[in-house]
Amino acid sequence: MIMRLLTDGIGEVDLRDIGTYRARGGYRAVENALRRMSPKEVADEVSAANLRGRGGAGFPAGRKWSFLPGDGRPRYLCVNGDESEPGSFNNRMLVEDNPHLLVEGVICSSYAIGCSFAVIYLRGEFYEGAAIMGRALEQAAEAGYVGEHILGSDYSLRIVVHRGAGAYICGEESALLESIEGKRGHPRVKPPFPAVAGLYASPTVVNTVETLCCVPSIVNNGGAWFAGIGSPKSPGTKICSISGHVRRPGNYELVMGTPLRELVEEHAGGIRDGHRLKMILPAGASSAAMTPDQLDTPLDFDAMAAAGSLLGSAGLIVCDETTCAVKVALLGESFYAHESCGKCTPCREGTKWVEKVLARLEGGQGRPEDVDLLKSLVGEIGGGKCLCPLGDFAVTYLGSALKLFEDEFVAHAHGRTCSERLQARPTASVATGEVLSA
Amino acid sequence: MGGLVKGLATTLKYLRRPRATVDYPAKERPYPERFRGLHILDRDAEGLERCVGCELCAAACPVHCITVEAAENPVGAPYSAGERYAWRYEIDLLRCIFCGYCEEACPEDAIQLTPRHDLLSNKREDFLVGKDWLTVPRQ
Amino acid sequence: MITLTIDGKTVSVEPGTLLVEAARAAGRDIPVYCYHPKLAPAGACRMCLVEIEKMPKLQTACTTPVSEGMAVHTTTARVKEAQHGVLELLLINHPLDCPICDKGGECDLQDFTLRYGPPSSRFLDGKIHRKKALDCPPFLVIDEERCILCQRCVRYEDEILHERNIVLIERGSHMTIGTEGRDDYGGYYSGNNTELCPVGALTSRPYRFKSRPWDLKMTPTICTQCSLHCNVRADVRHGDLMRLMIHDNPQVDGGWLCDRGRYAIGDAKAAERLSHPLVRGGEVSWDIALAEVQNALEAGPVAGLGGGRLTNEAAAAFKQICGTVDWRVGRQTYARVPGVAEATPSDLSEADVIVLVDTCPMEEAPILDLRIRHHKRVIDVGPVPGMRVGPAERVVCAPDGVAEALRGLDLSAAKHPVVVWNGRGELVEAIRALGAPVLMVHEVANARGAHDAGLETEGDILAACAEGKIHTLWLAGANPLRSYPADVRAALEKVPVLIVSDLYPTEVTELATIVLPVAGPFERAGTFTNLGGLTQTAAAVVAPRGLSDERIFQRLRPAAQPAKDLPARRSFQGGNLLVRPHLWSGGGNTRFDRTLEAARTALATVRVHPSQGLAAGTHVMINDVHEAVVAVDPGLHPAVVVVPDRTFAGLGADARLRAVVPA
Amino acid sequence: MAETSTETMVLNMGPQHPSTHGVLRLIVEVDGETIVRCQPDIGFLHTGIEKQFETHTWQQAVTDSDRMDYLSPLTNNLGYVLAVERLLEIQVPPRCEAIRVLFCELSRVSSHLVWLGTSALELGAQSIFFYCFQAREAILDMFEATAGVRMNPSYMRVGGLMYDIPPQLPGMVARFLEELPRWLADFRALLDGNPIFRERVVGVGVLGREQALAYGVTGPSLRAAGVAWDVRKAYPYSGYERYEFGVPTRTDGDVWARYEVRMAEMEESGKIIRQAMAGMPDGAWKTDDRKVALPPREELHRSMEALIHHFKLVAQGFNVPAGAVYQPVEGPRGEIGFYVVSDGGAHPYRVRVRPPSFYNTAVLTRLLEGRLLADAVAIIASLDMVMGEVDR
Amino acid sequence: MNPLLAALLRGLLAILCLLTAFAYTMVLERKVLGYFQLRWGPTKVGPWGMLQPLADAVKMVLKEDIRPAGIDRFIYALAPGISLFAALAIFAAVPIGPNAAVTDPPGGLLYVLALAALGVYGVSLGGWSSQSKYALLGSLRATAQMISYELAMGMAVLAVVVAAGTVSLTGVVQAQASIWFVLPEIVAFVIFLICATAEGNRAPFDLAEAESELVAGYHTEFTGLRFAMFVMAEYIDMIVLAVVGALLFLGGWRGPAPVPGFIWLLLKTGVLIFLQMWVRATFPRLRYDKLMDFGWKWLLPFAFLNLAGTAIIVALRG
Repeated sequence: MIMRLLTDGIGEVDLRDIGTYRARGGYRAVENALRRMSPKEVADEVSAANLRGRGGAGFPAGRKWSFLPGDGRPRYLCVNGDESEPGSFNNRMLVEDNPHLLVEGVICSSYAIGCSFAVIYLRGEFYEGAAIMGRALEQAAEAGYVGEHILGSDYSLRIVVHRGAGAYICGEESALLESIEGKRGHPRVKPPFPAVAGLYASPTVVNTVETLCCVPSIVNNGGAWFAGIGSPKSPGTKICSISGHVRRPGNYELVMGTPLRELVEEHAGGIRDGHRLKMILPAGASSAAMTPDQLDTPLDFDAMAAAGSLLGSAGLIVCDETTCAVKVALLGESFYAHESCGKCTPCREGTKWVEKVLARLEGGQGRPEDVDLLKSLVGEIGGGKCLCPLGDFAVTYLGSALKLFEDEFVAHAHGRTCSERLQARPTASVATGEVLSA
Repeated sequence: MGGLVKGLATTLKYLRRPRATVDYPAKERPYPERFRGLHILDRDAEGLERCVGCELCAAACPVHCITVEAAENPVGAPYSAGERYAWRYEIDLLRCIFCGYCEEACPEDAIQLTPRHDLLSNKREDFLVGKDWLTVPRQ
Repeated sequence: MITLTIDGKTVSVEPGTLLVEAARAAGRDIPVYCYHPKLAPAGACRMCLVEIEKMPKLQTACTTPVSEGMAVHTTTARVKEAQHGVLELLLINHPLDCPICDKGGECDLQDFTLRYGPPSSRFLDGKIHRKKALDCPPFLVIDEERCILCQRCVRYEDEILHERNIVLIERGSHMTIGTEGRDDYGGYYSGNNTELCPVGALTSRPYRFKSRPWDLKMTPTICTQCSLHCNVRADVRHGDLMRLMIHDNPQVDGGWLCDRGRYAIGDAKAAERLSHPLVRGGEVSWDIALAEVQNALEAGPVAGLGGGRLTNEAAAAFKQICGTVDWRVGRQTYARVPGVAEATPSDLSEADVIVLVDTCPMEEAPILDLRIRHHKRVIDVGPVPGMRVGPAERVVCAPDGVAEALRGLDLSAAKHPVVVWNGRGELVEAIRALGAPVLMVHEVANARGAHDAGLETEGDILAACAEGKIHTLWLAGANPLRSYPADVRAALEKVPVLIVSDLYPTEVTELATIVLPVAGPFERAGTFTNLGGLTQTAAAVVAPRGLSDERIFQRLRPAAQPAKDLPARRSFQGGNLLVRPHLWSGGGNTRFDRTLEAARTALATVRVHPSQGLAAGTHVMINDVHEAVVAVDPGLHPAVVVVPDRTFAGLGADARLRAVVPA
Repeated sequence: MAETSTETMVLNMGPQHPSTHGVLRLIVEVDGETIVRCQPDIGFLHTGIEKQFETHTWQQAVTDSDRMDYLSPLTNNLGYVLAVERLLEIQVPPRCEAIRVLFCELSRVSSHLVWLGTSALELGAQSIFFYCFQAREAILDMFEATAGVRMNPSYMRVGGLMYDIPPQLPGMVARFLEELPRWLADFRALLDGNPIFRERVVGVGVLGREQALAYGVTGPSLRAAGVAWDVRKAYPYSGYERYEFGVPTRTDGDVWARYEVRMAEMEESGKIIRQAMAGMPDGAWKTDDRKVALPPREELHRSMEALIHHFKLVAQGFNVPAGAVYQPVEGPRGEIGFYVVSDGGAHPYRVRVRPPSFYNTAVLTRLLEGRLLADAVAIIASLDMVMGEVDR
Repeated sequence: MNPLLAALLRGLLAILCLLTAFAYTMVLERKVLGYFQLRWGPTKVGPWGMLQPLADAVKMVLKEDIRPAGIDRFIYALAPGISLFAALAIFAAVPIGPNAAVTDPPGGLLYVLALAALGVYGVSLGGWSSQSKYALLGSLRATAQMISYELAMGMAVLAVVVAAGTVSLTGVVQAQASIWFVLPEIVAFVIFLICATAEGNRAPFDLAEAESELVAGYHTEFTGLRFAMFVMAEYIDMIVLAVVGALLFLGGWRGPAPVPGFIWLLLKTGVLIFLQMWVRATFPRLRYDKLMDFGWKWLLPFAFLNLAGTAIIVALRG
């Protein structure tokens, strides 16, 4: 069920303009929070809303905030706008089309956690987004929502936009912090978690754009209201980016718990003519493939996990039967091999090897033992052996595909390619996040 | 008495058997391919020394009769492929027990035991052979 | 204490201990690549994965601190599988270099592969090839293909050195290490990288292809290149000293070595070493030479200079034989500040304020600097910056204004202040006034031992020589022509008998009546006392060339009365040309073997203040004789020009600097 | 009548004496030609081999084992490698076992041939010595073709062998098996019926069952005293339980009986050799445990893992779990046992060898007393000791 | 010509012949043994190793002359001489043709037997004088052995003497005009052969030097020329006794074909020498006590019986 909580007005009016935004009730949350609520009250409302992180892991934001130790060190809020997951483009829409919502969310959240310096970290390729964000911040500062003594209160906040250098790894929160500090984007050893020692060794909260965009409506309407939307355990809405072999790819903001089938068949218009669904990668290239019989799974964190996959950032990639499971794996692994930060061994070496094997399979030079080799490599790289979860992500799809479509891999391993079938496939690139769009 | 005659008959039989000894060194008996005789240091197809001076042979040698000292290949005129070569390679043949462990150890197939075994001199130092003696001539 | 079980074995360790260390305490070796006890955990190599009960995923032992009641398993099937996997992945792009790799035999990659790794390869798709045998002068050789990216070197640069000589380049499977944008290694501590490196990616040029570890006989001893006396392990093959390795002594070196200490080992094999005793230029036997010495010692007043090279035992014998002896042949006047507490290197770590008094520890005792450079508060007093790396509060003063500047300091708020001083100049009163313990950095290696042995004389021996009051002057490891503040050639020429005992021919052996070749470092055993007053034993690990100093003194009986009526020691005006120690000066040696001479910069550098108007790289002449290159240092006192010590012979107060006209 | 002097004479036989098999020294007290007392003095060939084991890696130490009983080096090889393999708990493939059995039995025949030739020579029969050596030549040729060396092949390895058998070996074995009965028949023709020979050996040097057992005598000497003890049957190793062969025994315990037993043993060995060759399994000839056996050479140029294992195994060797085992094998001279102790390191901590010759030498004292000097030669020869093994 | 001078010249010629014969018998033995033993024998010096004796002679002369401490120098020096002298001197009375002998006394056979027994003095004294236990044992054995076999040999020869009716060797040969004594006196022939071998200390009766037991027996301590003399004595003994055997039993120089008698004798001698070598190649050595047993308990009674039988037959015929 579509519910436009975050996307309200996008495509209809120019929300980049602070005037338009305010005219539609924008920045009401800032005023509500700063004028009428204590920081703790705001935090409590967010906790009550059971707002779960939209970045992928679904960790409740309120609880994350509660971990910050009060030991006199400065606190930081970092907005994770490093949306690099192939198939995911919902944050980009928010940053580019509704920047003030994010600014408002950042202000409310910063206020709630007692932070006076917030960083909006945007993916390097969001050149335009960063410019839009910068303009929005200027407007907000002019309007007095950002800066010293906001709305005349004691509360001061500086927000800066930090653009990355184009590394997938910087979507991982500790690598993001390293990147902000000017270092090589490598994940840090945890513990300590950012909440304890994050940016410049100080308590830091890292939340995704979409998560923070939910905060204004929680502040305005109360946590209980938000908690009542959608699934009880994963309340609120989720902007789902859907791409691939569907008739109407794009972003759809749905109430949590909406069945997958509704998204694919109603909102996205179903599979393109004359074809049938083969699989869905519900959270971009990093997720286990789902088959047509799983179409009734509700789109929320727990149900998706129970179905053996994950909701993640809800970047759904839909593939019809013309798609070669091996080719999809190869595109994915090429991406991971290219994007591996190189810090830890399994991800750095393993992804490259897997890519080489898959390239061979795809090119018809497969060997019969390759399927077993791939299975074993999935075990060597995945299963929590890497420093950060990206190592696991790198082989999640491959692992599921090796189970679901083993016959295709075996066929490739015996030198048979499915190039004829792929002739029909339109050109696409996984790496840019616009997968298989028909 | 019969036993004595039988014995005499037996030895008489051998009188006409072919001789077992060979008129060495005028003639030599054939040696099998695997014969573990004197060592050589081989060259590769390009004529470079196979030995890279890794010293594994010296480590494998149970009697420590091999001494290897390595150095960096001169730029432009390398002795061996790669960075490293043996500037000194000595075998004390008097100590050598011809066990073949060096040959087994060599990862480059450089040191090999050949069927050659004419080891003769009345000077001790002649048995301390170096690279010039060991290395096969360039083709 | 926290108690946990590792493979069923109960062990108690301090809170905060990492599992890998706890396992070591329990007698279990967990394989590690990126982990190093002196570096912060990185969790990068994933080699140390272990199974912890109640944790679903395997954990890295190098990043997980112990907790009470933890039950850890290091040999379960899952752990083995993980180790197997990591090794397989590390090996896929590793070149087939074992036979030519210097690390072969002491390589962690080899060892762990044999112990935990797969026996055969499944990888058949071509390896990634990178640059090999990249020279990184002066001492490193980088092999990018062999690197397993544990980042120990990079982290060492970051955490220990605060320098960035070796960095990570590129990303993912193309990531490698290198000197970004440079082709050499800029620092003084490159050698430690070769030991940190668990594989053969960083190897050292001097040790290149020299030996295999199983051929080495390893003996712990000490380095006597500077006055710190870092502990080393001397590795000897077939009687030749092949290399020095770290032999951690937390009190002294904290487990690091500087490049001079590590690589100045060629003395034993140096071709230019003195080989025979010489009497008036002719080669003689030891018996004759020592008889000549004996005669000379009995013929008139005797004096001796030197002590930096001498062991404590030899110094005592030297004093006994010559009577009038002094170790102060350079610019240093004091080995201890009278009436002030002595600090030790460990005190630096405890100190809250460190005052550098016109001293540059990085040049004078490099490993000491590693304790200072990341210190919170360092006050650096003097015309020349003493801190090269790391933050410091600079108190810039004129060369003769150091005492003045010191009087301006107030250390009363500090709980543990430590003053670091190199004993030069008339600063004793000012330093005593600071009221803090003093750590002396000595110009010569065993100054402290010589001082304790009483190698100090009121008055200036060389002045007495110039006045003809000394009949026999013995230089034991001293070259006054290079290190004495004034030109003393005339004084030396005036001495009827000049005895020089040294390793190498030098300017003074040219003048000497009797030259005695002596055993060098690692050739003779004895004790040395370091700058913190710690006496340690040096071992003889190679056969001596010549006799050791001690042996020479032993063969002579105690001799003549000390000469009397020496004039008071002259003090020298610094002018604006300051001679300062650098890494390759000082210690006990008068010079180095050729390999190291070559490793040094071809042209010496003089440092000038920007206000002098000289551009960096300008060639200048000193005294119209010595050529040097200008480096511009804004940290200097404007009126000061710094010349590296011991590079030029006979630089006195009247030395002049002349710039060659830039084109 | 004048008193005849009964003074005895002490005769020093050896250590360099034509009949003392290497360097055994016998201090013999003779009354005329009759031996009153005999005291063997050993140690002249003390080489420190047991100690030398400790300085070598487990694999290098194979070369040490060769050099004790240099007449059957491969049996020693086998005893040692079996002991280490037991410590390592590794199994070698069936082909390897069969090859080991083949070569051990060839060694036994070879050793017995040397015994026969030298014994006969010492009794003064010259030609048979040459015939025995000529017969043995075929065996040495096989060693040479297989391991490259005739005398101390060091052919066995912990975990397998140095090489597989060469293609020409089966033909060589077949030819040898054809020739062996003919040789044996000739030897018997020369000796069996010869009254001089029989007089020299029958009833000479009788070693009784009890005495043999008390002295720890093993091998043919024990079996000639009527005890059917053979390690190959009692504690089969290397697959001996799969072979059909007899354990020849005699009951007289004299030199003749020992001669008979050894002659029969050569025939039995022939049977084992035939079975080993006929039933030679295909497949691997060394263990696939790459932590012990060197990787195949062809992998060295492409597999990093193989190169590392090769490098480490060659340079520093493998570690063997701490522990101790005793591994006996039936050598030509009796039970040769290796007591191997590991402290978990890359070198043996201790290797103690139970050399059958040592025990066989010990009994000499008893056997020689009261016999003639000429019998001493026959008895020493019949006990067939190798001093390299006694002294180690 | 002065008969004495002529005899001396003949003697010298005989000695030269014997020495040459010794040299080549030795080569022959080494060759024959070699062939029995699948070897070549000497091949290196001269064609087919024929110059080997020369090399050996040079070697022997050049060898260090060792005299052990504490020996009886005179006897030590004398002993090899006795042996060689005895061996050479026998030949003085041995005819090699109808009128070809150094001297052919009527009682030549007695002279031969006497001198053959003399050789053992050299062996005994040599062993005794060299202050070595092995040598002493060797010489004791030689002495005992000589006594044991001398009698049997004498009786065997006596049978021939009885049959021939003369003690002249020429006479004995002439007595075999119709039939060689080897046939009627086969027992004597065998006993003679055995005893001759034993006299010569040759295998299987080489107890006196029994290498594997006594190292080298009586000549353990002898080197160089002295040793060579013992060896020469042994070989010359063998040759001479073979000649005597041929004369006594094989009809001497008589032969069916018209070839010179000398050749016949040479052939027959050769056969007897070869027989000795063949035996040497085949049989083990007897044990000392068995040797005595054999000599006293078997050979002597048989020889006696044979003699008695011969005597009876001759008496009956005569």
